[in-house]
Amino acid sequence: MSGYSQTEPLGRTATMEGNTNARGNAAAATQSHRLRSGGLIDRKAPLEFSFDGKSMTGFAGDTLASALIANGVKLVARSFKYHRPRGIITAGSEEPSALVEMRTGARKEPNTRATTQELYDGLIAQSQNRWPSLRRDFLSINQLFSPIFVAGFYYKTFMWPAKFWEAIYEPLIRRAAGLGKSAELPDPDHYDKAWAHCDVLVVGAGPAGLSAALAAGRAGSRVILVEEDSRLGGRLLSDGGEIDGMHAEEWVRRTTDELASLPNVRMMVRTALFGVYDGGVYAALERVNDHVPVPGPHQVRQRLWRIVAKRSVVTAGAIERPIVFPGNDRPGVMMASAVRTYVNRFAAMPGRKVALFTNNDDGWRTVEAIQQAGGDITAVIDPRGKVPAEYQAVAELSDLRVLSGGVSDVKGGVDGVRGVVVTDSNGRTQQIEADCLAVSGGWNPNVGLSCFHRGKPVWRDDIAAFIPGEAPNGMVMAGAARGEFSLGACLRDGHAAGAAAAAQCGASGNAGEASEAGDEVYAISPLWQVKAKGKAFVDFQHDVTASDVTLAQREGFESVEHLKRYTTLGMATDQGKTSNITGLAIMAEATGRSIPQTGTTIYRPPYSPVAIGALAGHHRDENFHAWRLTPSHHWAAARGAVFVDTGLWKRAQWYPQPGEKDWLESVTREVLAVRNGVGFCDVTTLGKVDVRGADAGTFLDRVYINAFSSLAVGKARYGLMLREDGIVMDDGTTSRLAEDHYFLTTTTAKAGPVMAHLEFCRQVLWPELDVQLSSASDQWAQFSIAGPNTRKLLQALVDPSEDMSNEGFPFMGAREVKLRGGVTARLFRISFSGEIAFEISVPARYGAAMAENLMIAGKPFGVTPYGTEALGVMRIEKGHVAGPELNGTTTADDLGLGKMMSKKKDFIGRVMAGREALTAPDRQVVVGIKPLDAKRRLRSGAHVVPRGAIPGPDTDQGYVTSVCYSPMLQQWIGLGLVERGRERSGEIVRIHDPLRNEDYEAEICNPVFYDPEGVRQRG
Amino acid sequence: MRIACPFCGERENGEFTYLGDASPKRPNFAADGGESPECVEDAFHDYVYLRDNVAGVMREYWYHGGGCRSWLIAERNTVTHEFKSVTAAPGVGASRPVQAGE
Amino acid sequence: MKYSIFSLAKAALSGHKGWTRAWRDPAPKSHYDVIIVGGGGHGLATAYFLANEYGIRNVAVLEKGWIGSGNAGRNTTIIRSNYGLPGNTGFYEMSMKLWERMEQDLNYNAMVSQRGIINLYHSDAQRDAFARRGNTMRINGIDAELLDAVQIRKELPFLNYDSPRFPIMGGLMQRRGGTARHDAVVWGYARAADQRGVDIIQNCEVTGFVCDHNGKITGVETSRGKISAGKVGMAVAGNTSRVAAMAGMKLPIESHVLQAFVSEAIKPLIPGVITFGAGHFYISQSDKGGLVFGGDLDGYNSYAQRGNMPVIEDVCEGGMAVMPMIGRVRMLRQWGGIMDMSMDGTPIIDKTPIDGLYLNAGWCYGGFKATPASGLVFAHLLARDEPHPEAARFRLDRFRRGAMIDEKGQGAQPNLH
Amino acid sequence: MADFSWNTQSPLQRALVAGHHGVPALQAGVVLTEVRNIVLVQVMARRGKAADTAKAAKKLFGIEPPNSPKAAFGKSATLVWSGPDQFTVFAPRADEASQLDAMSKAFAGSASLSEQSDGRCLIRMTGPRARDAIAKFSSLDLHGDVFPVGTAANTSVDHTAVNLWREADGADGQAVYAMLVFTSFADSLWHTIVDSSLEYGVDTSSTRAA
Repeated sequence: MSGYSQTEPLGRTATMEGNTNARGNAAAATQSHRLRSGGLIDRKAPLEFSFDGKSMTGFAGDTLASALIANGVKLVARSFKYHRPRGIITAGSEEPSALVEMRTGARKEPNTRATTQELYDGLIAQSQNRWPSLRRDFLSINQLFSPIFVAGFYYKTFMWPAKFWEAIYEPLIRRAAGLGKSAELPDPDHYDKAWAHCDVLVVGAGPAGLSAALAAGRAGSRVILVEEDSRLGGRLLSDGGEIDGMHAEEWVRRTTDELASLPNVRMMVRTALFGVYDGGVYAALERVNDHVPVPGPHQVRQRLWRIVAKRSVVTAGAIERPIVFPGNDRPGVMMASAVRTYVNRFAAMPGRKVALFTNNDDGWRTVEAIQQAGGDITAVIDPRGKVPAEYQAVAELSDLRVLSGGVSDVKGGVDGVRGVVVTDSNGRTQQIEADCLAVSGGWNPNVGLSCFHRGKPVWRDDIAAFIPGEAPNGMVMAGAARGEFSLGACLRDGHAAGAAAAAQCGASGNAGEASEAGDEVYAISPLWQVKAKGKAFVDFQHDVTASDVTLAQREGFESVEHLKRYTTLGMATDQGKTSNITGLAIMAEATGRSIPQTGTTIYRPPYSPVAIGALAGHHRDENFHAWRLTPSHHWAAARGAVFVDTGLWKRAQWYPQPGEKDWLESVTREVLAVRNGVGFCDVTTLGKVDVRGADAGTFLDRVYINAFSSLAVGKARYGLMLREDGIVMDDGTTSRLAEDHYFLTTTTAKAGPVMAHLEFCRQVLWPELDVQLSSASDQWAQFSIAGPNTRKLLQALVDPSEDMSNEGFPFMGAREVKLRGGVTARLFRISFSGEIAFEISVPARYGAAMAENLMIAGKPFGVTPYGTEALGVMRIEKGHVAGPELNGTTTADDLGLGKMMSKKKDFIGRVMAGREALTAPDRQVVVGIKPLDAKRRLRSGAHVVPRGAIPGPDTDQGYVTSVCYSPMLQQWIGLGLVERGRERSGEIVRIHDPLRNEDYEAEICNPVFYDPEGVRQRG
Repeated sequence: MRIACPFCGERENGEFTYLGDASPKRPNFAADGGESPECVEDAFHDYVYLRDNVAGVMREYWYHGGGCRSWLIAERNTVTHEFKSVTAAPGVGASRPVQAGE
Repeated sequence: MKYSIFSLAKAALSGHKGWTRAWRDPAPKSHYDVIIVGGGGHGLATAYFLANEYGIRNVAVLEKGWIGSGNAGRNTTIIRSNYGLPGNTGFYEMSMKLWERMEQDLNYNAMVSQRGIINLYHSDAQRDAFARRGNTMRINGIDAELLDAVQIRKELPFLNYDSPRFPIMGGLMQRRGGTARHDAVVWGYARAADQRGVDIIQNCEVTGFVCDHNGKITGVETSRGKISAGKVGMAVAGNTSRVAAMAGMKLPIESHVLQAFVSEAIKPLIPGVITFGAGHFYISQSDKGGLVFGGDLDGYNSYAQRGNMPVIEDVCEGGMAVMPMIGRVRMLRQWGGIMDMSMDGTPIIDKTPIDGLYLNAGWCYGGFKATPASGLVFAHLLARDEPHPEAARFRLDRFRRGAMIDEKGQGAQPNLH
Repeated sequence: MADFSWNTQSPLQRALVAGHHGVPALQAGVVLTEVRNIVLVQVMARRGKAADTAKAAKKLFGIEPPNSPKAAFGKSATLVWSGPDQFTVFAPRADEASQLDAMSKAFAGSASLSEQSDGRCLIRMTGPRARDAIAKFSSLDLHGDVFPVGTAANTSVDHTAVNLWREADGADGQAVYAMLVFTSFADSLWHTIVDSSLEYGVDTSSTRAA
């Protein structure tokens, strides 16, 4: 807002009819309240739309609200609690009342403000929170109970009988509450997110914002100007005025043209800044395609912007505030500035007889606006009792009826205002005929964005409003947003702030001079409330009345935050933009404190609500998270592999063959193929780290519990890492490829965290060591080849010069080998399956070829590709621990690996691992578990209790961690963590699984079920 | 939040991961090993678990894992989220520190 | 005045002029038997139980701002007892049982609503972990069901079952879980404690502790003067380290920011609480109609009570992944709370090494659901000088002994819990 | 036994469908190219050997390796900063073994080498709307004043690390950006990049490094 005088009318004489072209004539037929001329609408572009099923027309440039007003519609909504009939109150994003359901089907969108929704051809909107219809709403019966439905009433009742809450009371309350209905289908539209960077971010393109952007742009800094409206100009679009001797409209055009000509300035309309984050990060929502029926191909509906700015100038204007009086919520009671917006910008006349209730000079501008548009202003009620000097002439000329006192009631119903009752200071009342009441209680600078980092606004008595206090780093407020209300002041203030911000960013160009305009007086005499009988609303959407505020005070909810929470004041979709200050002023009066003593509630982002879809952007469905593919992925997919998400990886789980009836059959086949012949599995997902440098061995000694400096070149060793708190972090095999080069592997899940940990050790803990780390995870395609025929397969694959005998390549050997056809691979003789096994690595480009060549080389031996399930089966058969056992609470000893812990050296976690509770004899340790009934399926997550014991907290001794059907044992087996488990081998225990209604007996056994002597892998 | 990596410049905090207070120093096992096991355990207990958790400026570890993979030591105000400084951990890159364990 | 539909109807006849303060506004006395520092849910519940269960009525609750201004008034209101480790299981179930009778105990409708909580799983490993947890619950007499995707689809047809990423395979359901109206819990305990003689003193910040020559704490210095006390209990989660520092204590706690979000009010869409573990997202719908949702910690130490964009986006991405119908629902407000993150993700309720000073802390992001039980066991500790049996494992020395209670298995890394 | 054939496969084998995608346009807003046949080696100076490493690089490539986030363009290779005291050597693949051998010899004793030719996928992005598209997945400020030719950055896209640098402008005067992405993420990030470009129209193809 800017409270300058309107020296030049928009130049219209008005009757509410008439139009020119053919479709326009038909269009105009519904537009009973459309002015004949003027406004920033395109009368050559009529648009059809429907509201509650009724077809109407408007024009391009309209909002849904302005089109409804032009069509004479007053009733547009029902309130939250009492289901009171409600109309349009404002013309902007602060609208508390005129919320509608937009669109239909999967695109249905609740609670859209009619005041910001641009009209488009074919727009469909519905009223909400009413049944069966807006005019006849069943729950308006709530108004009868309103004596009981006061603030916080629900805390005092609905308590007996206790069972009734969930069964009866709450469902009723839930159904009655809420506003619009959301779609229950996936949102079909796309969203994305983007980053932008600038020196100076200007928020709001009214006179102050345009001046700021121009000054900063001329000075040469990188500027982004964001404006939530579809047009630049702010209040100039509604209130006109004269700047630098020209019409405001002309000034806006010239300024916009100059800004557009500057390559360092970017203007973004339909873009609402909603959040201020640390370090100069701002968040804004661009409504890219909300003004069309459906976004075009490859277009998004909305885009989330993260704007990084060195400085910001917030010129977000001010919000006109209502006055609290009985009936102030009747459809047709409207903010005075909104009346001017509808008349001047949209050429829509909100009423045929307009009364004005104002406590300040600015409200008087409405008189001129109505009169110049040819409307009828029936009376002005100004509690100050006299006409401001500036408007004296207007009042006299038009023989204006001016009343002192205040509005004590508004007559009317679903059809809106019928009359206004005015009570003067002597208690005399009179009724004025009116179908629209314009109200101005003064202006609140839009301080919200300045308060998002807990800056507290500061009270200014002369304008009876809060202005910004300490703004977030790098932000300044300018113009009406900081209480500078005159047009001249807005232009100067914006210019100065823009120029200063540019200079702080190092721009040295000439910012030019500020534009000039008049400095009209803004006199106000605060009036928050007219005390009279009847429901007087503070928060329109949440139906919070003045008496709710005083009730809260009587009950001790005096803190503004308690007031807010107890009454729900300011918690509606407008976040109290039109109600908070008024509510706290009433509380201040009730408690005898001043308004600044009473204080404001915390301002919270977003400034205006943001669609969740926009905050998610591109990241949904398959794009929820990035995915990772192994080099043999497409090869496996072509063979029909079933994939599973493992972290970000897609891994082949098993390879079903025709005729197999379920996964178990496939997995069993794969296991048997390995155990009886040979198979291979893509294990590229393991983390791989090149550890190099003169001190690489010392380094690994310190991060692993066992020694690695003593490992010979050409050998591999299983290693276990602890966290510093003594708990196992990760395991894997690490090989020494050269004196100063180790190749370390991690589990798939921990690859990232282990790398960060190793870098921490290198860079922070032991900077004296000469160690270099690099991730080699993606460089190598790695396959595990296992089974008694592994060596035969490899002999077919490797160059004949390579010695693949047990002596030439012994267990735990690791070295480079040449493959037939010229490729060099790394070969590691390590086994997870318990068979003779090797892991082979080739550069990733050969990964797919490797899979194919393994098939060729292994064909004579029945080679079978296997997936992660078969891998898991074989590791359980061998009692190897994995993720379910390395669960972040187990020690090395719990896993049966305690003997690996070196006593000769310090290593991460050594000291803390020795604490009493971590070395207690009754800890749960890894055991094997075998159901007594060989046909019984064992399930992970089942608990272990002693045989014959009643399951309870005291008898719960552990649980099953991993299970599989063992094709070798031909029964289900599992690993478990069981109290004192190693001492209990052979004991029969009870497996208790109440979740799945299972209870049976099993034997605790050695976790190495298959080939416990380890003969096969060494053969 | 923006973090000024001393190598990469100012970056979005999504590129970094946070470890915590940079003040506790890992006890030197060999040196402290001369004392009783309880003393060593006490020293490690304090190192692993106890935190000043100041409301104000704190020295803390950040890892630029989504960037240059440097471990950084930042001074940041935990009340305002303002960074006072960001410097490299002693062993970043190839520089040789004056003293081990600093 | 007793609250009921009858008193409400009667009051309506006189225009509700007859209601009095829900709790008094007393000036602080010079001495109390027990002073509770912190007027959040836990502090007020402690005072209530001290007066109601242990007969100690000369009690003051000191609050630096307005009661409920900390995490009690900024959480996502979930109640549940679906824990898996000894120590937690019994404690949270005791809390759940106290929730179930809260309205009748307090004569205040805190809208305890047991609409159920479900933790979705997306892999065999997650299912197994939930099975273990659910069985622990059942063994401890707590309700739990392991549902498969078909069963969940019947109850929550709107979830994204066919997602190409992390498809829903099932979930662990606790039907007795749900939500409660957080502010009402604060006000209900305040009113009930006040009725039993407890002084609730707002705008009274503790600025220091008073000790005798033996080092025993004998009172507190406050912004409203010195107040002496037989015992002082701290219930200031979020700010525990700051207050403990006044007594010279260093604790295994870090303060972190957790953000939370609420959407515009819409007609009923979601029946209970849904947790999407693979995507850092959980959601419920308030009685007023707002979708209340959240996700992970921002990850850095913070007392700022606000967070940053990466987590906001991460949470909404999780939401859209599991529930793509909420794309057009708008986020209305976001805020942050200060989480008292302990080093194992589990609370600490214990005497401190300082005589006369008692600690109730380390609630991480799970303090709300614990409110009644926390009050009861802390009152027990203050009254009897020994831990309540259900809180016997929440000792401060567990880190020294290696007896951590680490549900997530993340170790001494608070931002991962 | 016969030798095996070792066909190589790009990580974009499936994702890259050469041609025009998205909004039909005479001139594509974005031009995306996968650059194949590359040699990539990460060079990490040994403790206290940063100067020696730089000297060795100068000797081998004729250019100083960058010691800040920059890319240095030499005749035989581009040296891209990839962290303090480390850089990535990018060269067209000719005789790979001898290229690697030459580096091993040159840096012996001064730096550790880690071969990454298969660990990363190189994607080149240009066109009048390239910056707009990149802004959807990268938080970097690529404004010409702050990111001129020769600037490099290690950054994150979709929570994964990417090395990005600006090459010499194209013949059409448009900025050209090179991105090294992890091989396993390439399929995913390619989709992200293409999706970000569809509204501008995008031409995709692959080429051999030259």
